[in-house]
Amino acid sequence: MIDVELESVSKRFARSGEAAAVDDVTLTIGAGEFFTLLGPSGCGKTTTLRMVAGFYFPTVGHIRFGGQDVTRLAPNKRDTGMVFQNYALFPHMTVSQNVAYGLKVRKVSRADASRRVAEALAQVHLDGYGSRRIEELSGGQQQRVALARALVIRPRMLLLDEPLSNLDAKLREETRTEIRRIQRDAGTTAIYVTHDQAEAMAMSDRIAVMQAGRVQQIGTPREVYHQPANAFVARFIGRSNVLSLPVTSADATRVEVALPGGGHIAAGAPDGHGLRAGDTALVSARPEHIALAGPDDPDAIRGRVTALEFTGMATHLTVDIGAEEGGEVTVAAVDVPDRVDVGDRIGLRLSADRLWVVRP
Amino acid sequence: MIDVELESVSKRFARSGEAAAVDDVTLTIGAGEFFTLLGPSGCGKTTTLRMVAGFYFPTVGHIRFGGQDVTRLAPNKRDTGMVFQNYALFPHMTVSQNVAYGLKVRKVSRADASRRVAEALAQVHLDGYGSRRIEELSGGQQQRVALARALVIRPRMLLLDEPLSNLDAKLREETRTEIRRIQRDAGTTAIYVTHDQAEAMAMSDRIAVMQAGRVQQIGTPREVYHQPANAFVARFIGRSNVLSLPVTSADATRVEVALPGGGHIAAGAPDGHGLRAGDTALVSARPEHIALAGPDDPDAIRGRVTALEFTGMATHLTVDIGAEEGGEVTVAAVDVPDRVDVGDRIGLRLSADRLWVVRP
Amino acid sequence: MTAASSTVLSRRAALARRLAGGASSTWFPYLLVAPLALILWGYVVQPMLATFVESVSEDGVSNYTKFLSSSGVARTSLITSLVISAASVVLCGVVGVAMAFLLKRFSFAGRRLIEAFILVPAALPPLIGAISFQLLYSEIGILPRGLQRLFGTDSPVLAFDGIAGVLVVHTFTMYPFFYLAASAALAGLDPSVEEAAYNLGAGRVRVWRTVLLPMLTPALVSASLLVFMTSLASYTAPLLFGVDQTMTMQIYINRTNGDLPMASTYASALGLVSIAFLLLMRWYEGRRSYMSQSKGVSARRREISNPIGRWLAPVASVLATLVLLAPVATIALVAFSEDGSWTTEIIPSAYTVDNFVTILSEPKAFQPILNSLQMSLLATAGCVAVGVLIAYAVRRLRFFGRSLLDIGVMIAWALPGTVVAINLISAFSTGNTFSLGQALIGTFWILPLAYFVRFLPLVFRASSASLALIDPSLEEAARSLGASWWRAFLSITVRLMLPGVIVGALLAFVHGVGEFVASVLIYTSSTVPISVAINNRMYSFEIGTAAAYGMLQVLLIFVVMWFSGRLENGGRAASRRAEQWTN
Amino acid sequence: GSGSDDSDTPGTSAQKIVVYSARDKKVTDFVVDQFVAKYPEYKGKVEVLNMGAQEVLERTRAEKANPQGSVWWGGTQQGLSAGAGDGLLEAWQPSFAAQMDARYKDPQGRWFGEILLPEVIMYNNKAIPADQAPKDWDDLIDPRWKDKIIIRDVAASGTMRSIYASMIQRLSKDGSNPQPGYDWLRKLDANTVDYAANPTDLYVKMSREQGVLSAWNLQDILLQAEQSKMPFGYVMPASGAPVLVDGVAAIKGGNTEGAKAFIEFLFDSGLRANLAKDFFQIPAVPISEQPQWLANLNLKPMDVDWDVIAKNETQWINHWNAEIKNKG
Ligand SMILES: Nc1ncnc2c1ncn2[C@@H]1O[C@H](COP(=O)(O)OP(=O)(O)OP(=O)(O)O)[C@@H](O)[C@H]1O
Ligand SMILES: Nc1ncnc2c1ncn2[C@@H]1O[C@H](COP(=O)(O)OP(=O)(O)OP(=O)(O)O)[C@@H](O)[C@H]1O
Ligand SMILES: [Mg+2]
Ligand SMILES: [Mg+2]
Repeated sequence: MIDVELESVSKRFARSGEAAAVDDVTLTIGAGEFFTLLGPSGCGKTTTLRMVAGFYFPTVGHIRFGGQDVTRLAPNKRDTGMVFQNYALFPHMTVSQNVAYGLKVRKVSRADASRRVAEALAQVHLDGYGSRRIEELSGGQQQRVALARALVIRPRMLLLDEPLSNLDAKLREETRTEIRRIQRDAGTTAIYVTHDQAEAMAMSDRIAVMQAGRVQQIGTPREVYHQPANAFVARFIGRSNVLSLPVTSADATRVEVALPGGGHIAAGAPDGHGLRAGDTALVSARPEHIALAGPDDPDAIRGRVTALEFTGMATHLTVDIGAEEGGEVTVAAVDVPDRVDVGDRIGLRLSADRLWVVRP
Repeated sequence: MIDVELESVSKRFARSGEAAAVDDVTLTIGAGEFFTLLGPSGCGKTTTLRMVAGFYFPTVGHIRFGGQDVTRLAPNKRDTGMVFQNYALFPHMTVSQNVAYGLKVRKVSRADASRRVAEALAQVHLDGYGSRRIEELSGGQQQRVALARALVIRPRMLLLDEPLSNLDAKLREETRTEIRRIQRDAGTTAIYVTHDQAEAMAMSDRIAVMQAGRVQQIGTPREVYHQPANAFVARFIGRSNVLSLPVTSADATRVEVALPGGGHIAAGAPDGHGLRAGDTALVSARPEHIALAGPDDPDAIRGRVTALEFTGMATHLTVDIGAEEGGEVTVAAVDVPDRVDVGDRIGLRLSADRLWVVRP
Repeated sequence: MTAASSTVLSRRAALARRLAGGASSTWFPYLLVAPLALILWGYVVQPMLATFVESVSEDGVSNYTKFLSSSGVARTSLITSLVISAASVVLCGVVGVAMAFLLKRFSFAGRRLIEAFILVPAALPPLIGAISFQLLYSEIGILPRGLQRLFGTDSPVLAFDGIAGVLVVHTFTMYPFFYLAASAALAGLDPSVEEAAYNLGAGRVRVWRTVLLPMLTPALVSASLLVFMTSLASYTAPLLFGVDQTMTMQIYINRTNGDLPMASTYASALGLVSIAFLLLMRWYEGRRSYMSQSKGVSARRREISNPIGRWLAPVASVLATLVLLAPVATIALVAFSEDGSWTTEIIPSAYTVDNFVTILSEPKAFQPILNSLQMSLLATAGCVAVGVLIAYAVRRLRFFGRSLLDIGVMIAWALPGTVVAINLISAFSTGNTFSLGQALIGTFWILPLAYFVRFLPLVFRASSASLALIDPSLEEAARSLGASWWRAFLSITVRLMLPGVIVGALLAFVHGVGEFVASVLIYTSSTVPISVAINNRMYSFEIGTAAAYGMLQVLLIFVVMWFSGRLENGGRAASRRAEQWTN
Repeated sequence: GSGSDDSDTPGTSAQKIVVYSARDKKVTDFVVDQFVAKYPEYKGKVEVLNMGAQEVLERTRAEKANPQGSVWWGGTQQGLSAGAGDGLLEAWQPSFAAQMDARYKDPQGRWFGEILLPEVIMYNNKAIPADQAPKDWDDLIDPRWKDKIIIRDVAASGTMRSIYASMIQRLSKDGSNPQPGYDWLRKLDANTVDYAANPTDLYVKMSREQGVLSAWNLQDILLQAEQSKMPFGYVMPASGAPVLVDGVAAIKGGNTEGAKAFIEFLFDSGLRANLAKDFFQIPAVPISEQPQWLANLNLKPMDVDWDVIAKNETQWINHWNAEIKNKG
């Protein structure tokens, strides 16, 4: 069942020049779906969310909830629970009062409300903070109050605008599990904005990747990750190396390309990719699908290490493979041999079954 | 050379109950060092930073810059550039005016200032936004203005309170490289607050892990990651599995423990760990140091998969190994065989050279 | 922070650091507050203490016990005054906030014009203003007599009298306190907070009740204080509508009786009641915080969708404005009517411009206007300089005696103007330290000083209310960027307070131009203010020329409002905002 | 502000005279012009500050430590006496004092009556034909006039206080038993439709016929009728009109020399005649040429003992204010 539908929605601000903040976005979200908007800063995620919430009117286009046109419906009639990117907490109320606000509006009995408020505060690990003033909380605590305030009313739709951006990894993980649980249990539709891809991947049923106000791809996390629609998506989701390689042969779903060092490798390709032998294909290879090899491995692409970054779980190596093929390649390796260092020559091996051809 | 020194600094708020927001923190930061404060939400990071900036006075303790007591020095005499967690942008000024403010105060010539402002805006990818009003920017764009405003004055010390929390991964990475470059080039000392551990690992010279106002461990990223001081740090930094295992033998730097399925394994241990055969040791094992094995592998710990989470680069499996040993274990695997699913029995193999004994 | 090489240098550096380092050290507040407290003491508090001293000079506190005895004028007057004041606060609050809502939340053609008109009732010239209410709403008024004719009744319909009449006058003349405070605060509110409430399902009324009004608390508290104290010290309205058991009437009667200590007792009681109310309001306001805790700067308000809102708002605004401007229109009617042509008729029967010709043909017709302009401007400048600083000190700094400072500012507002003037004359009739050894009476300076003392509370309150909404971290950001306290204060804090400061300054200016009761006791022949000029006409019952003079004053205020409206909105921003709203 | 003249301009010896006046600005302007014409050395040096009588008292009192005014011009006997009692006024004997009735001046020469204000019955002559107007004070309490009377509010007005006190004293010569007076005033209150806040308010209410009768001073009735075309007429009460004295004084510590010159000039016979003619003033000193209206006046003073009143006025008026006003 379709719950939310955006039909050719655009939003232009008087001052942001000729470019639209949201540009001809069409998408549908199913009831109970967890839908994520992902995209670079300033791409129009918040604007989209605010149109769904009813704070902005689309310059053109329509928004429908369950088939009903709500484009100009008042925000308080939409039964959405929103976590604002800037929290928008009521500074004149205590933490509990903030969380209880939506319940009061819904005329929930006092006893019931206080039970649910306590529960919601516990869910975001703020038990005991109920009587604090908002200004006496840390940034992350404030964000959690904003989250609790939206969750507690159990709306039919959750609009979450980077609700976890100020939380530490641990808490973020716990909280996102909690959000997901609540959302699943109640069958709530959720639109989620995040800039954390791991989060988007882990939580979402489907993801819409936006750029400059336009939707670039909509798909499940695996689709978006493994079969990016274009170079932008490939590069934006996770780290990806997009290599320009000459096509040696092609069929409907596969393209074979030549490697710089010699040899061939096959890459998956989207329907109707239209590539033929002799064309240049853009092939996306994830860092974790590239293995390190000796500098003289014959099947490997050769390059020189230009940077080494330790990120905890893996070490990222940046390897220069020459401008023609795509400049620099990032490799994620769990165990980098200690002898590898910046400046060293090295070989890289691609794993065939994970390569994907993308549009420019 | 020591640049910043906090000596037994505590801060108590009138209203936050008996607990101190910052509790007896002592640390030293070298000149030009990139020092990160890491810790759960509400642990006192912002409070510490604000004391260094001069907006709070420590309830007890002293703060010294280059040996000079600045505990009560006015903020404007400290030559720090701060990015506030809530940005604190001047709403009545345009983007350029915000960024130029510190330069004007420093009486930088007009031409010079406008050049530096343009440069700073370019560094945070906001070229062309100079004449916008702050309210016309997206959340992430505002955060970048705050960052540019602090960077442009080239202070002797940068205080960055989650300066990248609202940026997408791509931009965050670029920007952190930029910050690091600027900081290195100018030899600026930086204190950085983040909740993103990967970021902390990638950027920092040293990290202080805090909890509930107290410093738990100070060390380089590798130390903190591979040799966590205690169970809290082990669990907080990255995902870690802390297993309670019986000690079979021990020497000064190594402890050998018995595995549940039978067999022994050695783990590194900190100086003065004081464990002997027969004690129970807490052993920290990172997810990426646990490999999947068949359910009947004799060297493996046996368990049952309870959850599967796809995060892009790796898939996280949660495996129940029985309450006694530590309940659930998380495993990060790059390629999980397709047949593995929730409910399956599975074997886990630890890699000996990455295990570490932690204090409770 | 390079260490100075020589000890002398380093010691000097240390001292300089300590002196300049200021704003964050524990004693900085005292450094800032000391001169302010001194100014307050010298020019406000100490002169006003004379009243209290006089009240206990002859027979101790026995005068005060009269307020406790159950029967008797003193207690009845006190209660009547309190009732009138409380009711005035409520009425002005409703009218003022409603007008702010209509004019600041909707954009429609002609809104700017109405905004410029709206302060005019506050600036009604004394006496002639009061008479205009008589001519409108009392038994001899246009409205009741018009209705009488309409319905053919024996007596005028809906004639206001007694306390009801007083309340009408108070509502008309004092609602701008609420209107201005509320509209400045509405403009400064974080719009996302309101959005959050809508999002949680609250309807418009609920949002106003639970979010907007509470967030306006500082502004409403400020306006309530001003209205409460003004009503308490109001004299003309009770006089006109024959409510003589009020505190101010008793003060006047006792002065006429020659019982000065008792008059002072009444005045002191007024002051004490006001202080009690002030402390109550401070407590009420202090229970909560009103500063936006949002990250970053929120986008402006959402667009208005409601077509009813779009049409209703302008219609309601125009209607309300017509009602509010009725007294001004009445003055105009008087100014343009022929002497003696308006007796039992509902409106005058013959019209003329003679009254204007008369005053304009006088050689020095504009001198009083210029005088008033000049003196009010001077006083307003002083009020802004001192009031903004005190507002900052009281709101932002932690130091001993904050409430005292607050009370010190407000005390001159709580006392009747006559009493303030008499106290100032006594204090400055001979030279003292604060007058630089000069006797100020008989000079030009005493009038601006009196206006300053009287109207400082207006600027102080308005500034303080707008400061309550401003996040201190903005100032901190400026400090961390290297700005000295002064610079951060001026370029950030004051700039953000500006709407409130402008409101306060406007009120101070407008009241300065209209001030009469104090002026008449201290003016000199070279500083005849417009109010005295009007009064001279009234005195000889040249009501037409007095009204003509009054119209000039109204015109002046209107022009000031028009331009200040421009200033405040900064033209550009306003038009852009309107554009976004109506998109 | 221009014109802050330096009083020590070389070449003239005259000092600035500051006049605090409760007189109408037209009168003061007229008089000052004449004064300056006669004494050119005072040209530009006479400053008149117009204000209410009570305000003159307040101001003079407040400025006692450093008096700014020189002449106190216009004020009731009671006000001037209060000022004299506070030591604000200069005692002296001007040349005209000898001709003045002792009732109209301070025995110690601190103030002098300038004009006499007979308090008479005022009526709206558009609403009431002259022959139907009340003829005496007692006619005012006739129920016929119920809700027809407007009174300038008493407690705050020196003039009204005097009238009301006279009404009480009229019925109790030594002031020992104010009760008959109170009863009379209660009946008057019953006929009173409203109390006016100030003279202007009284005129407005009278002319717009909220009420059509009042007690008011003769001079203002004539002035309003003549100059502002108000429909006012007066009746000289058969039992006599209380005559109030409105006076002038030199302020102690001011420019006494100038003040004396000015006050002497005020009693100039020619000036008096003009003031009587144009401003309906009844001089407190005899003048040679009386204008028509004055000659025809038939002033019948009521026999009022101001000493008794001075002793009792506060108490009586307070009683009236608390117990009688608006109770009928
Ligand atoms: N003004 C205040 N009054 C009372 N308590 C406060 C105040 N400010 C902060 N606290 C408390 O002090 C503790 C530390 O706050 P701080 O802001 O330093 O946390 P933080 O580490 O920056 O957290 P986060 O990551 O959520 O921003 C928190 O528990 C917070 O509730
Ligand atoms: N009120 C406004 N007036 C003009 N332009 C605006 C306004 N609000 C947003 N914009 C612009 O519209 C674009 C989209 O903004 P939006 O807030 O939707 O971005 P976002 O995707 O939420 O970004 P972020 O991740 O940084 O929060 C941005 O380029 C922004 O500058
Ligand atoms: Mg956003
Ligand atoms: Mg923080």
